[in-house]
Amino acid sequence: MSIEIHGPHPGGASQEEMPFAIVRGEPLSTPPKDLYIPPDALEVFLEAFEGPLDLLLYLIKRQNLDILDIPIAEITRQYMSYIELMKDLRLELAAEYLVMAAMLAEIKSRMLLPRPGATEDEEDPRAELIRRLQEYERFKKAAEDIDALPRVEREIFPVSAEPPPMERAPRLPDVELKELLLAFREVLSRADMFTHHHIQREPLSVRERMSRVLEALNAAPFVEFHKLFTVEEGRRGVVVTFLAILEMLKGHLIDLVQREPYAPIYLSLAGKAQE
Amino acid sequence: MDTELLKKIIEGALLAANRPLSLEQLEKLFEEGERPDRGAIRDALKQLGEDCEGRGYELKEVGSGFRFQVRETVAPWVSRLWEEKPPRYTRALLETLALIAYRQPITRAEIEEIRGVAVSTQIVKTLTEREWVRVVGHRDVPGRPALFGTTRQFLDYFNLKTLDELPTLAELRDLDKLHPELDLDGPGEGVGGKPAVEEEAVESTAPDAGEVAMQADDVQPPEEELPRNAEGHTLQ
Amino acid sequence: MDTELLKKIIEGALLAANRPLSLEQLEKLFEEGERPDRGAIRDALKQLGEDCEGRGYELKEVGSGFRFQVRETVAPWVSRLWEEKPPRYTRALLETLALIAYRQPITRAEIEEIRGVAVSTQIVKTLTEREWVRVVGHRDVPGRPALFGTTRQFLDYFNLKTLDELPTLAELRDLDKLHPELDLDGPGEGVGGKPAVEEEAVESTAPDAGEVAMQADDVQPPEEELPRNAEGHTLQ
Repeated sequence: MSIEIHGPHPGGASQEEMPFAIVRGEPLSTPPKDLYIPPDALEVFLEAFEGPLDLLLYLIKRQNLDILDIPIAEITRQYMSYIELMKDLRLELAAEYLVMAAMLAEIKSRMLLPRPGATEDEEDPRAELIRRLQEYERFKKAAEDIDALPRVEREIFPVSAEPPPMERAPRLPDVELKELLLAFREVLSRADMFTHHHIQREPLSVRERMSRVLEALNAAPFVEFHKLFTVEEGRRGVVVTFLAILEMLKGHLIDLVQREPYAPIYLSLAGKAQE
Repeated sequence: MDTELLKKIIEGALLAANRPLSLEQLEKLFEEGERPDRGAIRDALKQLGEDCEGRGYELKEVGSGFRFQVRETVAPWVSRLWEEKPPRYTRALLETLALIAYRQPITRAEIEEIRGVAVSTQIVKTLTEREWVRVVGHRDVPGRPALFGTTRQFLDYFNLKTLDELPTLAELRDLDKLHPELDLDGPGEGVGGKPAVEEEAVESTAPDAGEVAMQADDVQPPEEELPRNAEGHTLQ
Repeated sequence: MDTELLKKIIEGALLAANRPLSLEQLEKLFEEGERPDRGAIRDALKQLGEDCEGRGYELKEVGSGFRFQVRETVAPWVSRLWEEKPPRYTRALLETLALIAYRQPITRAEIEEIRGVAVSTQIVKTLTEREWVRVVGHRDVPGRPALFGTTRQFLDYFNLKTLDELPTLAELRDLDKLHPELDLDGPGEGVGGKPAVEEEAVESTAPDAGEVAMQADDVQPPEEELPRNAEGHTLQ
């Protein structure tokens, strides 16, 4: 069974009624009970929205409704069917969607109550929702406008020329080691690597050695295994080099080649051996 | 200082600097004694802009000053210098940026209120790191939330001289246009697909009442909120 | 293609490229169908060079191609651009550099994954030009992404003999205890002139002590105050 799920049109130009999904060419507004929609597909669909206001705007737009005159009952019904669908598919519902559902339900219930002699200054229960929808819509439009502005890297290319030969070379920024360490700590705490990242346990000397071994392999296509070890470094140096080699094998950075048992082992950059 | 030399110095500095230069920065190229007055620098800039006509680049004034940039007519060829595609920004990021640009200074909570969803930390970080947005202060309420505003670099990046050059924001339409007599909805199928018995109580029975309301002519053309700056800002 | 357009494109490209461009590179700006022959490109370059007379810059042919260069005659003024306080690196650049130092060899994608935001080409370029970072290999996965590592110049600049002299994670956590005067929010402001760990430099030189500490501390939540590792490495 094939299923297509439609997101909002990127340009937002299309306003025609769109079914939720097309199954074997048949438009479908709610999925039959036995239909299995891959949750991934629905997630993709929902991710196309920036939140409940965006979804509501889409529901309004696709029926060519004026925001100022939302038929609350109809919109609520459609909105709730989306929520039901998400529940059926056991998607985690973002709290914002549920809050919006509650708001819609509240507006609807207020509108259903008979109003004895409607007074002039009684506020339309939809007013707050309409205000929010309008407010959101104008910034949604503003975002599109900003995206359409010519910008550096896309349409605008600032130019420069080589500075003239000068007595003193332009000063490069100075960096204190402290700054570097603070930056690293910042990144670590953000990525929460203090607690999770196993690679952090590797001694730095191994990582440094990995770079040095790669450097050697860049200089020559094949390097004999034993040439990477320096006796002068002592046992620790040998272990560090060996760990670096193992780590790089695991990470697909290098290949080991041995033509036959007991023949010399060669290292090469990964992928280079076959060339 | 003779005008030709002044022009050459400014031209050379703008090209060597690799960033926009303000009038103040251009003034500082000269020792106290020889410093031309600001009018002379402005004149030189104007002439440099005119000299560029017919060349592959133009002089442009953006947020943080003056810069030379490739003319848009030859940009399609020049862009082939880079293999990487220019970065694309998500709607969430652009909406957040738009709110900060048009509503600054604004707190994160205020952005979330309008967008109806949480603003991810990642977005704030990206905007800050690109130096488009910065904390311009703190609102004096409990928690002292940060207030965000845009930077000169934001203007530079989007080829703008001032915020006035941003596209105008659509005007909010008037809620008073809602007709109280049209605001009752027709009976729908109820919430969540279940029949809603209570809707029987409503007087309106026309299933299309919503459609009628929908077509009521409330649409107003969006009005311009900010006066658009009529002058172009390219110096030429 | 008409000569004027060709000249404009070449001029725009040479000025935008920020590096010399060879004839081959200039040719590649044009689609197969519209590509001018090499003679036409040479002629355009010659004319562009002549057009520069009397301007603040000139066209030069250097080893790797053609570039515009600001004239030496205006150097005394232009060089004042760099007399102002030197530029500063962004937090993004420092984080990228730190990750390369601690996690090398590492791909750009891996850096991005840890940092959660894209690493700009400019950062990689700046670090490479400063000769602190270089491509040490390629990971054998689709796309064969470059692996970055630090250089000897990096060690020299930061006065380190080996990377082992960088503080361990445990020591990093204690940085603020070591330097209560450090403004952790704004590197640079509180940063003094001395290397980070020096003041508390501990006598022990046991090379593996830091590694042991690192493993032990790995499981601790970052907020926890840990007793400073008594056998930290000296920085010198």
